Amino acid sequence: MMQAIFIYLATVCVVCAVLTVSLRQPVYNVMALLTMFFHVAGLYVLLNAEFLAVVQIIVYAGAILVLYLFVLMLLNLRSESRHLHRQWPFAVLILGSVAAMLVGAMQAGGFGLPTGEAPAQVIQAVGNTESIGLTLYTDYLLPFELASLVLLVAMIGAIVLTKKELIQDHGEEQS
Amino acid sequence: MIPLSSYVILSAVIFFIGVIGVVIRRTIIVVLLSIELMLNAVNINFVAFSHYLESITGQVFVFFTLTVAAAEVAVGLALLIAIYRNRKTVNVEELDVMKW
Amino acid sequence: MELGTTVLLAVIQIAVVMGVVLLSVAYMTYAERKVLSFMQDRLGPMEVGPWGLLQPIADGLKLFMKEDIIPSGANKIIFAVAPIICLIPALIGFAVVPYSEGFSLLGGTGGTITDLNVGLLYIFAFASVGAYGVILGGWASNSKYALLGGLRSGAQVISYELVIGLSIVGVLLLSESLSLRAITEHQDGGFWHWNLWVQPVAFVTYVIAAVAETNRLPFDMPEAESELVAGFFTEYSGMRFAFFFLAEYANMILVSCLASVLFLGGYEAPAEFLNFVPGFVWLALKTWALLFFFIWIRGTFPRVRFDQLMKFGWKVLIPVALVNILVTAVGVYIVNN
Amino acid sequence: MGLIRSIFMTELLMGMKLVFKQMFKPYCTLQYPHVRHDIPDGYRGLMSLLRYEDGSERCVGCSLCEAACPSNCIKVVSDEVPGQPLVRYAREYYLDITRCVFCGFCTEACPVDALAMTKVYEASVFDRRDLMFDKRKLYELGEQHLADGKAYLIAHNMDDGTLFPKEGLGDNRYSFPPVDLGEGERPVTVGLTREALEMELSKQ
Repeated sequence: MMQAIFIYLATVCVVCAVLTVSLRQPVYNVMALLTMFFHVAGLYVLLNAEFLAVVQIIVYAGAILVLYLFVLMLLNLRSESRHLHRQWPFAVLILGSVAAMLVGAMQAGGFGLPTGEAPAQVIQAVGNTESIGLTLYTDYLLPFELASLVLLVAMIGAIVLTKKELIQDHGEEQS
Repeated sequence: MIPLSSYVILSAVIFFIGVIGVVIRRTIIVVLLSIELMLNAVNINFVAFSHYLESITGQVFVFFTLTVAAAEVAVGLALLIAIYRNRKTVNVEELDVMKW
Repeated sequence: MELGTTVLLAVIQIAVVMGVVLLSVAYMTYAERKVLSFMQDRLGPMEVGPWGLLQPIADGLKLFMKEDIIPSGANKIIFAVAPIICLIPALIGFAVVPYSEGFSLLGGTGGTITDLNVGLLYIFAFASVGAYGVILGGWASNSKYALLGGLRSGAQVISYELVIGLSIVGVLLLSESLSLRAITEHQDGGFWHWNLWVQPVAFVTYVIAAVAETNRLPFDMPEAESELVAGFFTEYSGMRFAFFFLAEYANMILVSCLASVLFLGGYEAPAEFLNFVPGFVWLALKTWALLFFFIWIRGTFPRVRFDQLMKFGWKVLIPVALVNILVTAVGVYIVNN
Repeated sequence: MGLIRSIFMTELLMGMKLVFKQMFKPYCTLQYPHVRHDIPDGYRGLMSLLRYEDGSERCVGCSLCEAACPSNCIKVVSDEVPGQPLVRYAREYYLDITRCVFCGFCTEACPVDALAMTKVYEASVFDRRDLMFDKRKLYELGEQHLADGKAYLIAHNMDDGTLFPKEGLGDNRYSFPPVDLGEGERPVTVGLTREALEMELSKQ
């Protein structure tokens, strides 16, 4: 049962990933990625991470991809006659090396690592949300605050980059 | 029971597809989408290891990945709009001012 | 419990809940027309059935038998899919709304279709997906009005989802759970134990944001009739139009259900001596009271301008919700220690 | 004070209170096909042609209605009554309802009170050509709504109730409602400016 579900989710994920990079119409790319995000959320549920599954949908599907769609419609991008980069043969070389690196890393790694103190039973007893919260706000408090700083900087950056008047004012001062 | 290796292989495959997308596509927006793919592959790995190594840390790290993804998308799309405004194109090939 | 029994139980509950929800959606359209009419000294639909009671059925039949027009230049696939993307998230949220105290049924427990421990987030996750249907429908129609409506809706839904998310944090701090059943049980014990009295600011911000989130007057920017024809579903007709319509009303019922669970005690009776009335009656009463409130607002206020809408969301509601979180957190900390 | 008011949304609540009160006021809708308005006598509905009591046509084919019609929707074809060279009648009479503005000038213009407006306001048909009324149709309307036509003429002061005499034809043919010119000489007011008129009046 679990295996059948995993195989379904994994297949859809891979197919949608391929569609995301191969389809020509940008809106279709976004839709394929959206489908993939849902199935990744399904994988998280399989791995007993319901909270992350829901957050995945809220953040990725509900915020990030909507922004992509928004920009697509703002710029009114349509599919083009040629959608591959001019240098794609050169790219294949790089990709070959990346693939080799991945295979090598997986060969060398092995999976027999020591286990921690939070098996599935413990997490389920406390509740997924609560255990994440406890770890996040005690052990990882500083990274958490830094992450908020990253978001703040990104927000300011986005506003500065897109605000027309700011760019124009700057240009006038220099000229 | 699904072995950990299947998750890792799945994540590797998705990551690789993401890399392909970044390298071969012309439109910036699809390149950004491919970066999202790669980040998701990383997330799958985090959660899978968190489950099998019985440690919640992996799931906490997914949060930081999410944060980075959100920041990336905000700045990336802002750049995209700024580029489109100035150059009237979003093709990677045509943005060659910095090329030697 | 065996797998077969689990599935059977789930199917029965889904059938019943969906039936009730769809019937409520149908009669919500009727109630809206009637109540608005009474507010305007009119009578509303009177012709089909006694006092027009069969009007929703007639409307539905008419819409489903109409020609399905796909405009030329539209993106056929996305045009066809968008209404369904809009409808499904609106209906799927009802899976976690607890409609009654747990009762035994076929060897399992009923009362909710499924009681997720992240139930609240689950509803928000799917509510955020509903925006796709609107944006894609607007884009795929290949029409200026539809595109503008879709873009406005995208901006509006994203902004106000944030407000909804922030305004419920106070309730979560009080009940220490994301499960809707746990939140309801936390308000056990009658009228004065409802979250409404502890979190009045959160309730007000939630209701305002919910009105905006469901694209209702006075925040119905995406489909402002007088400026954008019908907004994102300008080009839609027949069955697909009906899907959008269903989705809008199902969303309204969902946010009202959620408000009654979060702030008005869900299926709990307002007083001890009223406990003999079954729980789903209380939930339905509270939900319909909120739905009446929605109609009331629609009958009273004129539409706001789009920039006023965004300004109100970002500069008033979000700061108020944040302050509410801060105050609640401090209060909870003081009480707990 | 204003801040407190906007925090508690007093104005909004006042508006909502008003709307809520309005809910319990009686409705003012008329369930139209089942219940109809009581239409006043002066109502200008579809136009009709009237007959004398003995059934002969009132219309003498003078075309004054055609001349008075602001939207040119009336067409009269006048002819002599065969064998009676002094009497004329309308051989054809057309009224284009699609262009009619229901002003009633034609009834005012008619010297023999042959035209009257009925209280019929449901003019919809399935075929547009049915809205081109001919003489037969107009007389039919007049017969069906004779009482309405009479009431219309009385309401518009074109008849003092003596229009449809019991005996004899044409007694009222060229008679108008009597005009009382009053006693003594009247100042000449036609063609004077306003100031001149006031001067004239102040002299008296």
